[in-house]
Amino acid sequence: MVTNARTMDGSLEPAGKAGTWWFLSSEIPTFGGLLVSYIVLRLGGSGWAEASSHLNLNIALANTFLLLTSSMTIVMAHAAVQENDHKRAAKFLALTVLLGLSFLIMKALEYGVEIRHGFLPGSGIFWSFYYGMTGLHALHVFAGIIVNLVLCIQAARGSLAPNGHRIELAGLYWHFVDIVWIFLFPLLYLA
Amino acid sequence: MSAQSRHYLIIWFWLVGLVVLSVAAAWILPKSQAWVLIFTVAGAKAFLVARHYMHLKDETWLIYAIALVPLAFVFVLLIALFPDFVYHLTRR
Amino acid sequence: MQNWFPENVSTFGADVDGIFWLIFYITTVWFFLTEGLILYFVFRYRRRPGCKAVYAAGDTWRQLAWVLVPMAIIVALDVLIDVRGADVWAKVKLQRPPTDIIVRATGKQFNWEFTYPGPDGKFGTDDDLTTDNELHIPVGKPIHVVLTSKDVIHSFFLPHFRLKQDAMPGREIPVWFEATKPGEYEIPCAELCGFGHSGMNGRLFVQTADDYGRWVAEKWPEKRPTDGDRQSETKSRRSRG
Amino acid sequence: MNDIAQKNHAHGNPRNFWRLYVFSTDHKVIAKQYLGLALFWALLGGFTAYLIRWQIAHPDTEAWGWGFIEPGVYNALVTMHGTIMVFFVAMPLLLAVFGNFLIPLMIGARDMAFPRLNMLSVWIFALASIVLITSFFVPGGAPAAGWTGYPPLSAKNEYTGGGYGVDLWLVALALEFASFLLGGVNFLTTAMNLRAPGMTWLRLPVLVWMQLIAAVVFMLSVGPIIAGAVLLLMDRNLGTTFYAPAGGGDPLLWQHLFWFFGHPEVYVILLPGFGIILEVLAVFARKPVFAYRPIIYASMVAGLLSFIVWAHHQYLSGMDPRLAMPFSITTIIISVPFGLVVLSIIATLWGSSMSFQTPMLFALGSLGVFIFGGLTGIFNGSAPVDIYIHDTYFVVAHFHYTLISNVFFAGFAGLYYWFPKMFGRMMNEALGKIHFWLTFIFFNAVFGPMHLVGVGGMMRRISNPTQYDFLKPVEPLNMFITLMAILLLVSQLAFVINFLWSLLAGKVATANPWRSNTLEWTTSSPPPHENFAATPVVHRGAYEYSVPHAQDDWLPQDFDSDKASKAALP
Repeated sequence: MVTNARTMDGSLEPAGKAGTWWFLSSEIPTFGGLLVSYIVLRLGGSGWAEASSHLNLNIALANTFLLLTSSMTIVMAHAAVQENDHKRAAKFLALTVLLGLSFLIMKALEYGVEIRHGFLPGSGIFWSFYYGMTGLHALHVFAGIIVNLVLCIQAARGSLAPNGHRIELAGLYWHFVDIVWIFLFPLLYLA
Repeated sequence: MSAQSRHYLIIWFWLVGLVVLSVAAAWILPKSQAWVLIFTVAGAKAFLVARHYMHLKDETWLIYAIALVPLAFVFVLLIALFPDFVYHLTRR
Repeated sequence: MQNWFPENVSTFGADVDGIFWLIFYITTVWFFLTEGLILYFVFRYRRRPGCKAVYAAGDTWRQLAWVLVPMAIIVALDVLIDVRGADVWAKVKLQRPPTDIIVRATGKQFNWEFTYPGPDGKFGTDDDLTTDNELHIPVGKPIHVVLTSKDVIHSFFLPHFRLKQDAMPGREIPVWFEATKPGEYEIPCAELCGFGHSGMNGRLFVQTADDYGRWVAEKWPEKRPTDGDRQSETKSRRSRG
Repeated sequence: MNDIAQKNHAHGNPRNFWRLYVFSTDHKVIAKQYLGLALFWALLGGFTAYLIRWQIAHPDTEAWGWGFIEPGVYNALVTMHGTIMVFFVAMPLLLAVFGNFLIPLMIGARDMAFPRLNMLSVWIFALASIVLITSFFVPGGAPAAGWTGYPPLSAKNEYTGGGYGVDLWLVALALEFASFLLGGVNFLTTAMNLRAPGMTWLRLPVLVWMQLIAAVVFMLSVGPIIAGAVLLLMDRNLGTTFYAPAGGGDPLLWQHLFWFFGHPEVYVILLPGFGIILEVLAVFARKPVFAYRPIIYASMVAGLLSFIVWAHHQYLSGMDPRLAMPFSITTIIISVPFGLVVLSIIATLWGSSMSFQTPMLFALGSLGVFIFGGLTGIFNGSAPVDIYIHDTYFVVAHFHYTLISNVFFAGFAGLYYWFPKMFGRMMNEALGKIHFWLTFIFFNAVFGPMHLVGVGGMMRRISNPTQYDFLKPVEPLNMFITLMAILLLVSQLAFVINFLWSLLAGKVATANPWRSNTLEWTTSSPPPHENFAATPVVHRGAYEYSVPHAQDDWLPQDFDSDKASKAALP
């Protein structure tokens, strides 16, 4: 009865964390279903590797780097807030937001390049999945950026709850989005 | 810089190193071996992020269950879809 | 209940119905057991002044046996149903007895297109014969039908043969059946396929060997190879109607 | 205790009308908002059912109150009937209404763990409702691709003849899922963190357990269909080819993604229904729930199994036939956990002392009906039998027996039972009994014969059976069913009248009119803004009825026997 003990102390900590994890537990099958569909159709189909070779690996590499780094910066923000240094937390959160934004910008550029080369969502099953998966992922990144931005402002204003618990929750979501990319990157660009 | 921050930084170096490794593998190794390596590396990266950045290492069994049970179901889905789409007896 | 089924005229229809009846008898027994028990309890244990309910929380094995033993029986019956069912499923869907009559059935909004390979037994040659909503087969011979679809998902349903299989665009799904009785039967579509779904209905003519032979002779008269094209055109024109 | 709820209610009970009834964070108000939406949708769903039945019995004649029903419109009606009843009636009623209202009350909490999130989910659901209603009025009309929305039919407008209908339908579903996803997060976190002292996991009322299991099953299964819906939207609007074989996709993919969610969804609806039945039976039979723990474990097993049975909806879909038997086995094995639950419910009745008020009648009716539906499920679960009865009215009859037993009957049992707690007034007993008997008789008269129609081979979703010779024998049955269906719908007036009348002029309810043990009855009816004057302390399980040597035949969960005995001493 681990959780039963928690019943007695009503601090937001366990509630927020449990809630976030439950939310993630429904996000896992969402992307899982997408990845599974991609994998089975690719293994059963043909011409995927050829299509994938038209992707721009360099942009994707840069994006991977950006997202991994943003994951690091947001845990740094969490570490900072645990040491009750909200100013530093705000700095790291701002960094995270910037990294996330540059990820989206790079992604937009990449889309632009592909569309100029005539690779549209309708240009075949690989491109359908490419735009579908990266698009859904980008939406998640966008949502995360907004959350982080709000927390960043709160931390800068010092209006964040002393335990700064929310930064950890935002971090959980942000890391999950990062993990999704960790699998999208090889599936789309390397394989 | 606190011990914790240093720890996070070390994990980050690992992650970056693994990215480089997988890209190198994709260039150097022959396809089949490269794939094995690439996805092992991806798994390792995901593990590092989940365990250290998402603090799974100091979570209770319940959080682990919440994170792992969905993965199990996704795996079931994967297995069940193989006969229909990979072996495709009837697909044109 | 038996007489609600359409008459069965296929070789494996009886097996399918057999499983239906097996399950019917098993479930009927359970139905009367459980519902009867409920009715009895409702009558027997209705509230009476001064008589208190029994405190039985089912927390001892002795009490739990009352639900666990039936569970064991249910498991056994499930196994029985699945084992018997597996054979029938294999017979209908997994094994196909060899045959020389193969027809392609293509679903499209909103009718069935049947294509015969013709005397050369090959599809895509000029002696193919395509008919709309009309399938002629001889009695007592296994028939292979290769199902596909031009647009949406349709379902090839032969109620009198206890056969059903969806026709998928992008897939070629083979099914087989063997008629035991000549006659004219229907081939409805069993999967929602658009506003014309209701009324998408083909005709299956099961003919005696001679009748079928006559039909074949009429569709494929001895032809000179040179003007095969014209022949096939006229054939397909004749087939409309 | 429950600082969370306190934090969120630091300002106490909001005074102004909007914060109190519209944008309220109070789980009780939110539950009532869901109830209103669900009842509205139920009326609409009932009307579609009437039109469908009319067209089947008297094809191409003017339906009273509508006119002629063109085939395209008929498909739209079938589609909307399924969508509405499953996603906009069953789920809000069984999960959102009873879950929101009862979980905090039953575990002794002041409110949900995330009251604002709770408000968000009800408003997302309202938005989903608006979007779905809009689809009736867009050019091309409501979606007509079936409630399962199989592509390619749903993927291209030239196939359905629809316009934006399917797009709006997909958006509405996505929003609805999002709403219940947030709801599930709330349920689970609330039960994990806000249980009153002494309320251990195994003292939770069965209904709470069922709600939690349903929430978990929903949250773990809904992901793939959300992804699938996004893909279908892209196929429709961005020209992608996920489900188009010409472009390398596959229509079968949607069916897998849909049913991977679709079957667990069935149990998401069933389990809370069982919870309601058990709560009501225990109270009116004055007996502890038989085999409380086994019931909970069996429900968990059923929830687990529900993730590996989905392909039994696809035996004939072109799926690899070798997959059929494995899925057939898992499907039929489900009869074991559910059989255990049902037998335990029956065992609860043994040696009891039953009084037959309306909630009890509906609970018993639900049990009786569900057994029939569960047994007919074995026919559908068996792959070979499914070859013949798949996509026939046998299936339709089966899932109406299972779902209506737990939505209609259990739902009504719950409404009649908790109405006093929700609105502070009793419902009319006589009208309630009339409502039950009419519903019970006409329900069986509608869906019992429907099995025969299915055995006769009548396909689902055909608008005109008279077009088929082999369906001639079932035509009289169809007419009979339609007549009974109309009577069934009309007899629901008894409930509507009773509900509205009791709401305004019903007998004022005491705190605990049914002499129940669970915590929601220890506070006033209706409960105050933060539910409990003082957080209750729990001393025992929820079903201590007719305890030997106890002077009364019930022991409320928060009743402190030691203190009481001390007080009894001179």
